[in-house]
Amino acid sequence: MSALAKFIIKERQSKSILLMTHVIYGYPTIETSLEMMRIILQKDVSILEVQFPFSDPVADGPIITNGCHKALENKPNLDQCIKDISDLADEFPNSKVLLMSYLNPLLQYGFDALAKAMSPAIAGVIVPDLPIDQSKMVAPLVAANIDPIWLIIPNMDPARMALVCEQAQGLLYCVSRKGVTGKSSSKSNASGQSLETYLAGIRALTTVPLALGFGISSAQQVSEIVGEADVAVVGSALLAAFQRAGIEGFSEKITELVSLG
Amino acid sequence: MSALAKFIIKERQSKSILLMTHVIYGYPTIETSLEMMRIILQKDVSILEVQFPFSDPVADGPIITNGCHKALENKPNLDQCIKDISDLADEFPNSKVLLMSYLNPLLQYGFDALAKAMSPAIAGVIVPDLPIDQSKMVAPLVAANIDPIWLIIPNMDPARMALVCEQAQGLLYCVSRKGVTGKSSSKSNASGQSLETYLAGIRALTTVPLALGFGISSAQQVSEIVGEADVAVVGSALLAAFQRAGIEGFSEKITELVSLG
Amino acid sequence: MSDQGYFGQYGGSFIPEILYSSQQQLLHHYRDAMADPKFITQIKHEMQHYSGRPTPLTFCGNLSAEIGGAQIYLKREDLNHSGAHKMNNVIGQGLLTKRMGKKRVIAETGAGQHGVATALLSARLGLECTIYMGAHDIARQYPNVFWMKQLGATVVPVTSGSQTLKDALDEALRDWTSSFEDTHYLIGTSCGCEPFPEMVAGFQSVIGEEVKDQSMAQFSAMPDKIYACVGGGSNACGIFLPFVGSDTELVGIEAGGRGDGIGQHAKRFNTDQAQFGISQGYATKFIQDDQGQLAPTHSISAGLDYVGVSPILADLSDRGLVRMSSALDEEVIVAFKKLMRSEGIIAALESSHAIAGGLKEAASLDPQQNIVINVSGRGDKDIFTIAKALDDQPFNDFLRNYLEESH
Amino acid sequence: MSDQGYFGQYGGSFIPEILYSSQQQLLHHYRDAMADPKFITQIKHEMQHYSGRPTPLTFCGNLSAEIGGAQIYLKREDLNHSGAHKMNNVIGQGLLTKRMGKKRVIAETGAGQHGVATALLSARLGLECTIYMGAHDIARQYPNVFWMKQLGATVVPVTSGSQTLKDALDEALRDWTSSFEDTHYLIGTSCGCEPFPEMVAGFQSVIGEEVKDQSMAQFSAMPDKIYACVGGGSNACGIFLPFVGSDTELVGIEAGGRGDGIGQHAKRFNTDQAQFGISQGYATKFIQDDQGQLAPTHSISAGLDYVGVSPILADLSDRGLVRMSSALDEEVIVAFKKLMRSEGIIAALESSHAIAGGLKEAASLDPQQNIVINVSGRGDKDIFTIAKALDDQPFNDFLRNYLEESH
Ligand SMILES: Cc1ncc(COP(=O)(O)O)c(C=O)c1O
Ligand SMILES: Cc1ncc(COP(=O)(O)O)c(C=O)c1O
Repeated sequence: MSALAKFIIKERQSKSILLMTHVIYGYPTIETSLEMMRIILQKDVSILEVQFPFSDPVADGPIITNGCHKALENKPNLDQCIKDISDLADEFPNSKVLLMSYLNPLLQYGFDALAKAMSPAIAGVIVPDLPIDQSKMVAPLVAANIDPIWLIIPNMDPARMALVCEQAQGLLYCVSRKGVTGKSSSKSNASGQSLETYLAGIRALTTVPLALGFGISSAQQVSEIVGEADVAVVGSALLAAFQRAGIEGFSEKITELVSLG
Repeated sequence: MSALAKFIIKERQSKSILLMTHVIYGYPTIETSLEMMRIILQKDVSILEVQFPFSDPVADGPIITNGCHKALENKPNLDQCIKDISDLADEFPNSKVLLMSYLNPLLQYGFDALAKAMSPAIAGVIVPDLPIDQSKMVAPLVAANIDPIWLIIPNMDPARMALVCEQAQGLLYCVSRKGVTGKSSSKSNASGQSLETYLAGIRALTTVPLALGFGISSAQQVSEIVGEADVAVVGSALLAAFQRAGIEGFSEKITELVSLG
Repeated sequence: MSDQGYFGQYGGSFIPEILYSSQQQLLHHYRDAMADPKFITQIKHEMQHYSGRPTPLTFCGNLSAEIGGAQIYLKREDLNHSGAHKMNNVIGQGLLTKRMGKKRVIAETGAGQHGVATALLSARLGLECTIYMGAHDIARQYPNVFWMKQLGATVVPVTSGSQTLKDALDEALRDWTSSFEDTHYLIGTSCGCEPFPEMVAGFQSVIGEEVKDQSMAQFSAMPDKIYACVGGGSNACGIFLPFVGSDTELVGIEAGGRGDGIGQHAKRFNTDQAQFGISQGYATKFIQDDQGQLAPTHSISAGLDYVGVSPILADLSDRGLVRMSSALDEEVIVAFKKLMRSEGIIAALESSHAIAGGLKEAASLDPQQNIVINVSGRGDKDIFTIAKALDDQPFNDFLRNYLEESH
Repeated sequence: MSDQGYFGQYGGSFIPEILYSSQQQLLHHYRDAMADPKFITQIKHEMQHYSGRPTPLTFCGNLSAEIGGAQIYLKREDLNHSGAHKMNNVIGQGLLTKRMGKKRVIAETGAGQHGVATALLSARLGLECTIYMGAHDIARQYPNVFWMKQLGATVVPVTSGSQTLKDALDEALRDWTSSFEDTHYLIGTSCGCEPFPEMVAGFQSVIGEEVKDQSMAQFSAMPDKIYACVGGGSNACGIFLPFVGSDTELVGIEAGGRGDGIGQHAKRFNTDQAQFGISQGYATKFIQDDQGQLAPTHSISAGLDYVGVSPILADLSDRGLVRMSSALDEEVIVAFKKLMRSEGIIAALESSHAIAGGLKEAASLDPQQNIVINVSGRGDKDIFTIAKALDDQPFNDFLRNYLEESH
């Protein structure tokens, strides 16, 4: 079992649900983004997801997309990003740090180089435009114990879901509905299938911990999925909080979110 | 032989060349145009050509075309025009008055009605868009001793020239070059054929007096054709004189032109 | 073939004597050319390889269903090179000009469609080209003027009279009287002296000939009715003539404009504002006043904004072989939109008169019947008129922006 | 047919998992449809009866003589309904959408040509239509936006990123991830995930198939060389594919823009500013920086202003089966004018890249050789760009006038 999985299972013994919160590297500036990560880690959020911005983030909604374009004006460098977040990971051993980005920036860096640069500090990668069928591309990461975190979606073809679960390691990212990041969600997904049924179907195929994502924006919503998912993913909502009320509001939002669990 | 022809031949006994001068009925106003005609007749010009304006004068150049459009703003009425110029004709029995217009205004008035209205005061008509082939249209005028004045042009097909000469009565209007009214001319026409040869060719086919037209603008030019044509036609040049120097200048121009002969 | 260029009491030749010989020469060359299979082949070749003929006959399923009457087919002259049927005539006369050994063509244009078509083919045939266009029309239709100039044509603004199509035609005739030796007057519609009405209608008849074959191939019958807009009459003659005397009813749609007031429309039929008259080289029904002065006209489509009409149509109408109707400016906009929304075809405003006329009547026909409407040209050219009619502000913003940037 | 959508190392499918099933569904329906003769007949029928195919192959006698080299022929995609080759693909995918029982299409557009073509066919097929267009492009190309809106399409301005074509494509993909159940993504060029590159290239191949027949009929041989402009690559694939591996040399012309500086051109070949990359659902050569961020591009023609290129062409180029070259903005304007003046054909600025490339090389060929240049679209749409490039003041006066009158 991967280090990330072990970590989550251990944490879950003391917490009813873990948080995974999202920051864009370089937004609004590289310094401020690092400060936001630090706040998250200081407040004991279990998993920090750092998005290295890409010019064409097709799986993201307007809030994160515009955040990425703003971040790109600060000319973020992937190598430096990995160094920066690796330092944070070392500084906060009680949390795990994941790198999220799109294929092309990673591809240009090269997956062998990426494996070398990320391990051992970074626990996993999320690449929304990397389909399971292309898993061989991330083999060098797997070899370096960096978990590729695959996505599960509602109404997924059973055979395909089995394929994903079979390759799953560390964490499975379960999307609660169709569409891009940042749209508000509800307890039942697009197809009206209940969350319970949805997640139960996945658990039947794997022991890997499950993260539930897309559209969670309040402690209220987090509490609603306690007992169902292992990890609650909060992305756009945090960015929105920052845009509404600055680093203060961002910090308060984290406090609100970690309040339970 | 028609009254008009007789008149010209008689006049020629005392004059080396006769003048035929042109006025647009209604330009710049109906009153002023009548005043211009009166001046012409008072100065003993042998033939007065009055153009009843038409909206689409395809055989006229810019000066006369624009003059006609200006005149139309005064809503000229053909019936009134004929009355007005008939009165002038009666008042000046030593000159002849001709009506010039395009087919459509005459057609709408009707050629029978036209014959009745014009005779006996008006000696002839000039209709630039009436081809010889359509001469039957003006039969009612011929019957009323109103001469249709046909055109002869340079390099005319001999058979066609014969046809025109055969039907000619009163006066033949010999065009000295191709194009529309108001372009300056020279003693030899477009094809370089000399005026002598040109007119001689016509005289060989008819005894009807010959008027030479298009582009004569000075006494000098008139004097150059003495002995060749019976009548010198002056059109646009007079209108130009009026536009340059008003009724004064117009009057002087007439004086200049009648100076010889 | 016409007798002396007469069609009943209409047509004929009423031109200044100075043009007689060049008209005779044209007549001779035209008859001679039409009797020469090589020339006919040459025309067919250019129509196919340059202009893209045959143009399709498009069945409009949605429109037919919405109207709930006859089956509606469109003859797609909008797909011709240059975007209108005008090219058919220009190809014919252009090749005739080369055959006559003349080096220059002159033409009148209203909307600018005939001017552009003439400038295009002149470039291809290496002919010098001068286009006469009313100053008013130039102001209304500058984009077409822009292309004519780009194509190397000289565009002469006509500032006399009403400064529109009829004055442009007068001015072209004036040019011709002094240039006929090396110049052909490439008239843009089925009007003017012999042999122009017959010649233009003849070159345009390819439209109707194609419709015959396509009707048999597509619905195994001749159309019950055919609709065409009528300006000078060339697209109407083109699609009508091959059907004259058959069971197909032929319906011409004129510009009803804003209404029946003098100067508010361009109707030469079904109004006593139009009478038999003679001008511009031929006899026909002209809109005129009691003094025989040609009257001002109006249409939302510059191409129908003409005071006379083809003598061929005037005669066919007298003989009851063609029925004349009209459509108002606003009916035209409605028809334009309807076709656009139902079938994704953007017709010229001229053509939209035919659409309006056809749709109005189609409803009362039965589904067994088939009607063909001639889409004489495409509507992209009308964007300025339509954006104004619909008061589309973003378009104006775009223009302001563009003007600022081009400083 | 491609293997897993791969063409050598290019192509493939790199889409968010959420799109997997709809992509599989599309793949299935596409293969199924292409195996159904009735569907093929339906496409051929619409291409002929709605869009006016076949488009002619026009011989350019003057141009060939002036250049003094090869015999020059033009494939006239400009005569398609909508004025560009885009309609070929739209007809194919539009009919497939109906066959899949979907009610809505979405599309990205740069110049607006694909958007207009999609809006036109959507009106005809009764499909709901949403077009994504970069805010910058909307400002540059409003006339096309005007027509899309008139046709009933919803035009969504994309304000993220460079606000041009690639961002419109991203936004269309985002729409698709939440609308795939009732919506087909009607992509406008031979790019994107499987089966789009193959499908679009396939529907466009009618161009090359016609060229084969027409070449034999008109000059009894296959062309020695074929030239096409390359934006996303659909018109190039369409005219090239039927000739791949034959003796005909295939030459693609990219947008050289203002020069080789970053952001000054849209070249994906013959420059190290473009590298193998994966984005927008597929792998190809993308213009990008050292961090793998897609780079800004420039072209005088909005239609070539794209950062990626068809994986099919990237592969054919690697295998030496297609040669890639480029033309600078100013060379394009010169070629545009030359064709217009010599043959009376107004080509789109995109197409004028191919003209520039073809004329440059034709001179050094011998008169026995025949080249075909693809005129992918007509140039009327470019009047604003061209009037600006030529600084035509009367055009600006016309616009000012128009703006005043519409108050
Ligand atoms: C598209 C179109 N249709 C019709 C016309 C009217 O001409 P005609 O009646 O000769 O077909 C014009 C004239 O410019 C035109 O451009
Ligand atoms: C006329 C024309 N040609 C070419 C293109 C470029 O597209 P592609 O390379 O897919 O043919 C476009 C795109 O808008 C276009 O409008």
